[in-house]
Amino acid sequence: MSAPHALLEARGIGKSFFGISALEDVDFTLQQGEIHALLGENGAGKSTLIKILTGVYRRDRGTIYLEGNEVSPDDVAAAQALGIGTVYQEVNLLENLTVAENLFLGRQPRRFGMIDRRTMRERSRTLLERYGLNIDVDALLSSYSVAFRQIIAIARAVDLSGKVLVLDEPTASLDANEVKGLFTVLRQLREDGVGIVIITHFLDQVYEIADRVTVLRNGRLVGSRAISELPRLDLISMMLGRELQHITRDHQAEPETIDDRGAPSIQFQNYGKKGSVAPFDLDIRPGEVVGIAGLLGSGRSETAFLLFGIDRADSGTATIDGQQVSIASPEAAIANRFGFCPEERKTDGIVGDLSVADNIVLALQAQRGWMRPISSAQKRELADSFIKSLDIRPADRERPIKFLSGGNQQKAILARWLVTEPRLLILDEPTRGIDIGAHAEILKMIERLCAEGMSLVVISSELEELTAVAHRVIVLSDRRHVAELSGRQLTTDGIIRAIAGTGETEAA
Amino acid sequence: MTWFTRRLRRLAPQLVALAIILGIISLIAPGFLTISVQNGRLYGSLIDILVRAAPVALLTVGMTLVIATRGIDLSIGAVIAICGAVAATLISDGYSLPVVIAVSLGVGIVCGLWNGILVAVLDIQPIIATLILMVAGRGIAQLITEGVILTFNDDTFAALGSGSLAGIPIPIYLWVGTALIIGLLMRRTALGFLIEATGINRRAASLAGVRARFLLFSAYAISGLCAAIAGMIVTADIRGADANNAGLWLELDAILAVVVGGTSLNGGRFSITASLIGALIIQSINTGILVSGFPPEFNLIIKAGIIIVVLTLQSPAIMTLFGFIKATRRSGKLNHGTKEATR
Amino acid sequence: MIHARNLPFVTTLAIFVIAYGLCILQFPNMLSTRVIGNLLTDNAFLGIAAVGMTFVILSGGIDLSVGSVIAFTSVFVAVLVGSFGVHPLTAFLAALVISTLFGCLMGAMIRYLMIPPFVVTLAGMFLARGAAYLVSTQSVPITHEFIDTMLGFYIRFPGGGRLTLLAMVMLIVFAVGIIVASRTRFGANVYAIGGNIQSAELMGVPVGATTIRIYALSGFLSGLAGIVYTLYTSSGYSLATVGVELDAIAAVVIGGTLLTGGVGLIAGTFIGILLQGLIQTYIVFDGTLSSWWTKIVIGILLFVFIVLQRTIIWYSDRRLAVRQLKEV
Amino acid sequence: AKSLTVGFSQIGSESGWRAAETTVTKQEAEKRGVTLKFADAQQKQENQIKAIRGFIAQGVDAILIAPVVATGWDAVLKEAKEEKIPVILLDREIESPKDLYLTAVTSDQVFEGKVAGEWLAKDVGSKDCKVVELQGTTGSSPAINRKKGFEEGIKAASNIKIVRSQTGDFTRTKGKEVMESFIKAEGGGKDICAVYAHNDDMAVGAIQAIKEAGLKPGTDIKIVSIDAVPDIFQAMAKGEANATVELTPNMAGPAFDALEAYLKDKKEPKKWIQTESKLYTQKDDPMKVYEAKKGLGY
Ligand SMILES: Nc1ncnc2c1ncn2[C@@H]1O[C@H](COP(=O)(O)OP(=O)(O)OP(=O)(O)O)[C@@H](O)[C@H]1O
Ligand SMILES: Nc1ncnc2c1ncn2[C@@H]1O[C@H](COP(=O)(O)OP(=O)(O)OP(=O)(O)O)[C@@H](O)[C@H]1O
Ligand SMILES: [Mg+2]
Ligand SMILES: [Mg+2]
Repeated sequence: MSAPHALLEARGIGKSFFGISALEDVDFTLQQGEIHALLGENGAGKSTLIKILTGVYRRDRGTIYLEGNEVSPDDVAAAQALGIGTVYQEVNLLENLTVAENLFLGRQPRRFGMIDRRTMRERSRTLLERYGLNIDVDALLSSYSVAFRQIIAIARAVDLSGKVLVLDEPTASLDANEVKGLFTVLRQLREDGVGIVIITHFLDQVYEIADRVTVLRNGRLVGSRAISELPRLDLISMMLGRELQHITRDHQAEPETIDDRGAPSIQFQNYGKKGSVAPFDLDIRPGEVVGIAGLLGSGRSETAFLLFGIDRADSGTATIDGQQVSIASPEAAIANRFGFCPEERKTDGIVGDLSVADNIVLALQAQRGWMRPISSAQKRELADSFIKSLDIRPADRERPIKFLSGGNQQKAILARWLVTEPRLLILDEPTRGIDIGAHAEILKMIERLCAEGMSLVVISSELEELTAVAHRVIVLSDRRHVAELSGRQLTTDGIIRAIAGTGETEAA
Repeated sequence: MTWFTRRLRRLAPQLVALAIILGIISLIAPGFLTISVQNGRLYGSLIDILVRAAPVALLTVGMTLVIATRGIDLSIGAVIAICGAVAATLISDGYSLPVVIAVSLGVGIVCGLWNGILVAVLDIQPIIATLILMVAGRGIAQLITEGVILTFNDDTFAALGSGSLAGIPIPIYLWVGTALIIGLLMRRTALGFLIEATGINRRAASLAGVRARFLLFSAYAISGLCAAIAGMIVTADIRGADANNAGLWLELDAILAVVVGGTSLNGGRFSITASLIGALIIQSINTGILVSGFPPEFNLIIKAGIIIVVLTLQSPAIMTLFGFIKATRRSGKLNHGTKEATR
Repeated sequence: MIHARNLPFVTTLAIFVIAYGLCILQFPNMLSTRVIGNLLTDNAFLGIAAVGMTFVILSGGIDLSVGSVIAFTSVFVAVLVGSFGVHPLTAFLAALVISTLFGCLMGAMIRYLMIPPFVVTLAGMFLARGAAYLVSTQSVPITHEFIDTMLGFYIRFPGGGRLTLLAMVMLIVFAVGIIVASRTRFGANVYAIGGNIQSAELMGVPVGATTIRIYALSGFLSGLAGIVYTLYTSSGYSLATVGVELDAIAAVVIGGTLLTGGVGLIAGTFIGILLQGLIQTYIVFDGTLSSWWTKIVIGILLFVFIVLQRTIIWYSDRRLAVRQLKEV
Repeated sequence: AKSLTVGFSQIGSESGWRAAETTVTKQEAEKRGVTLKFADAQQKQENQIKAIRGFIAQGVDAILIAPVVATGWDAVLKEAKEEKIPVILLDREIESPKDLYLTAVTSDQVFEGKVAGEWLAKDVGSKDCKVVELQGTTGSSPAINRKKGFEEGIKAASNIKIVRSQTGDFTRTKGKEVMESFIKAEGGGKDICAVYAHNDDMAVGAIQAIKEAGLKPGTDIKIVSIDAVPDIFQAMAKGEANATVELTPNMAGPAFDALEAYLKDKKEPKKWIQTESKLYTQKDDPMKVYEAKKGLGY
């Protein structure tokens, strides 16, 4: 059923920022009733392309056709009017508004010219029910976690996209169940003839849902193929321009090694905070990777906040090398050589207007105190070495970090902590939004760091990732540590069972 | 060399604006640019600008830091009045000069710390936090002087305002010196960098271990300190503390100077030098209006007009256009190597 | 249950009621309808300007030109009516058109030249005051029977107080303001821009048009405040209302609106205005404060209100959070 | 009889003279056993109106107002009249129907300027004289009237010309700054023959500027100003200032006299009680005047 015209077609798109090219001569075609994955490494230009298609950026060159007619949306509102709904990579909703207001901003139902709050509320509820979300739509968005917000953003975009739906990394914060729910909705939309563009770094999901893929590399089009005729390895080499070496920890092979590492050096006993996380015990040995798994809102990030002193514990003790310590603030945590890569990169991580180099040395500088500045030569050296080892692109240390693509920002934040050579590094969703090449790099680096004696706490929604890197996984449910898995138990299934198991006991 | 060209590039818009304004004034008022030596002291309208700029320039230094933290300090005009009143009272009570200076500076710092507490600890928004001292501070100053202009006769203290050293008026030393010390403190230590980080994203900076509160405190304290020095200059200049009028609305001039200097009110990257050039621009406009001989009804409209033109030409929108042109030209140059760029 | 969003408003209201109660305990006369009527009439122009300011602040901006625009409008109207014999209504219309256009212009500079609102409106403040000087430096009285009729129109309360036309205009402006902010798409867009301008843009909010409209609205309301001020004093004076913008900002903030934008209520501003009026009335009733103690006391009370508000909100936020957790 | 309660709405405390007026008013009230309710308007008319309304609501026996501007008082004065509260204006007159207030105790600002002008005309005789003028705050009534009066005073003398006129906002700092630029603009000050300042504070500032430019105030450049605050007498004693026209801070004394007479036997006072505008020159033993004025809270 090929229509006379493609639904959305872009030809020869070109765009440069401050004289540096981000896209060059890119073609992109989306058919009606198709789910089209847009793939590429971090900084390949995916987000830029869709921002051009949806009127956020002005393109330098190229033409866009919607159903055969040339269009040129000047802003997002214009794109929305054309029937293009979008969720951008940095979930853009307004924390100061309620869920319902967010869902209907700019298209509120009206009666006699006034916004009809009641209808808005009801329609919001029905809208979210589709995603199995049963929340108070009159509560402020700020009271919901990233994952909830992502679903809300998707619901909004789906609802206002008559023809085209664009999702830039929609699944980054979602767990398996929610992804499943989302995909059901997407399939439904496909049936209805909507064209869907989806950007993701999860190849499993691509194979699960996409009909076609388009791959970008370094701002250029590599190719566009039907997914059915593209084996996984070919796809990866299309993206990376090379082959990928995969790593996985073989748990069966090394069940003893952890114990060899000796006594736990960092211990939290009966550590907790009322209203945040129930008291828990956690021992971490040098060189150990402790994973934390759980559903959304199970208190994983809150656990990290406690460990790093962002939230102050109101019960329990922390002990390092047998010495009791107080971790009442991030400074105290850093003084004990802890590091923390937060989940919300934009608000908690990057310092947007500062350069990549400044962002990389920030924690080190804070640790040294204001009286001992890092010399610019030293800064340059540190920044360059990490830009190289983490492959941060573009390799320009003076560029303000806000101009980097999401994945590259993530790497810079990681670098910020690695420069401080911490003994315990807490990573909250470290690979979110990171491309598969970098993903592998980061996992490899985690390995290496542990080998050098650093301990890690890794929070991740990707169970494969956890099983791949962690020696031990703690499972959270309802803000409580409910299980601990290691050795042979440590499999994706095991974790899922642990999460579900407690769910059943709760229900009973 | 590249450092120098980069600096020059950052300062170019302000320098050009200053030059144009001075040029225009000298067309209207001949003799404006002449500098002579009289009574062993440099003399001329340009010198006047440098001397008269002292209060605004000093305030600008502190204000730059406060704005870099994403704050604003409306209270400094009132702090000028308070510190002036304190200095005049102490001087007329016969305290020695070092004591007077030390106490006045101390009072300024305390005022700044008060603002710092409201902003950093109580988390009150800077405009409102400093509005409190702006309103109450003038009352406190009047309380000290009991509403009168408190005059004194102490030539050494008066020299802070109208004396000169090696032919150069002392206020110039004071503001240039203060700016230099604080500028070096910011850039030779990591204070400036950490303040910028805090101003851009306080939460992220805190999570990276930056002690945001301490930095906010220091920014507001320095602002209070600068206001104290300005207060002493203003008081010494007229040999009396005029609690009601000293520093009145000067905070607005200081804010304008910072913005004309190109520091964003949204916090972050700052340049004290650029702000100081901004202060000189503002003072040149003020002095220019005085020597031009227009009736006073026109003062405000001329000032507003010039400021709007300067701001428009420096606005991000116009500068991007500029920057864009520069960027393409530079990328052309890159092909030929970097020789030309350093010329 | 009190919605978290309305907490600052409820807090301010409670503080106002308690403060008024304390005043009455000390000066029973303060309960009279006269005082209440005065509170409304005397603050009418400030209230109207503060509604405009609330919209601006809700959008994350600020408008420092308010006081000067009021002064300009008053001189402009007074000169047109007093010296040129123009009918007051025509003069009002002309003044409103000018002040609205002035606001538009500032909005456009903010949006398209990307100069921060603080600076644009600061320049606007100088410009409007300078323009007022050009129109007339002297204070200009107006006498016109139409104006007398307008001023003669009031509703008398028992007890000698009166609800004047000026007070009614302010109440209407507040009512309309509340509806516009909470019930129109424009209002929703204002909150959206104040919450996060980039996100708002990515959600399809017409940021440019809205920004211009916000400042035009503030200009319009400043003009209206100027007209009310002209009626209030039956004259125009170019030195009038210096620093009124700061009073307006303080009222907005006391009313619980965040200067960072996106959070607040127009109704809160109303309470903020009343609270400020109450402080002044109290000081007049007390009648013993010297010039300087007046300033200090105003500062202290401002401080106390804000700290009280913050404490209450912080405390209830915590309780709310704990309660929510228990419910989960 | 029960003691009187009188409300006093003062403009603010912007100058030493104003502070002295407040002090003197409080002293006069105390002397007569009058309870004075004082309200400072911080330079704002709306605050004065609020204060007057507040006084009416409290039911005071009389109201004193030092009005910040001449216009805009009709409505609130009518309210006072309806409540039968007599109102007395201090220090400035207003443009309202005369029946709305009991009386006005003021100086004649135009006349003050005229006295200053006439003194200068007499003092320079037939010599050519270029005058620079330091105006008060643009738009304020003393600035307008004192300018007008001075121009009248020198009208007859065609040899006297105002060459520069700029506002010094009634403050010392601005007075000094403006004078500095006048000196630069007028050939290093040698061409200036006299300074006319709308108040003494600006004159004091101007004197300092002249001294710093290496000229002798009072001799090279004559100084004439208005208000007669203590500091100008010190300058006169040193020969650095030449003449000042007194504006007495005691407006309340005559006001209370008129009020008491009115309340006792309903005797309507004159509508305008004019205070004296006395000229002081260096011959008037400035140090003695200084000592006398020192304690008045200037
Ligand atoms: N506003 C901007 N200003 C300057 N450069 C930009 C801007 N936006 C993007 N870039 C640059 O354009 C390039 C493409 O970025 P883009 O965000 O499109 O990458 P991406 O493919 O979405 O990567 P990721 O998977 O990490 O999200 C990057 O090099 C980035 O640094
Ligand atoms: N059912 C719910 N209703 C409302 N709010 C919830 C619910 N569940 C969680 N939240 C909120 O979401 C936040 C999630 O907590 P936390 O960040 O610890 O979860 P997480 O396990 O780290 O999940 P995520 O993957 O989203 O980070 C909490 O602040 C909580 O207030
Ligand atoms: Mg992207
Ligand atoms: Mg989390």
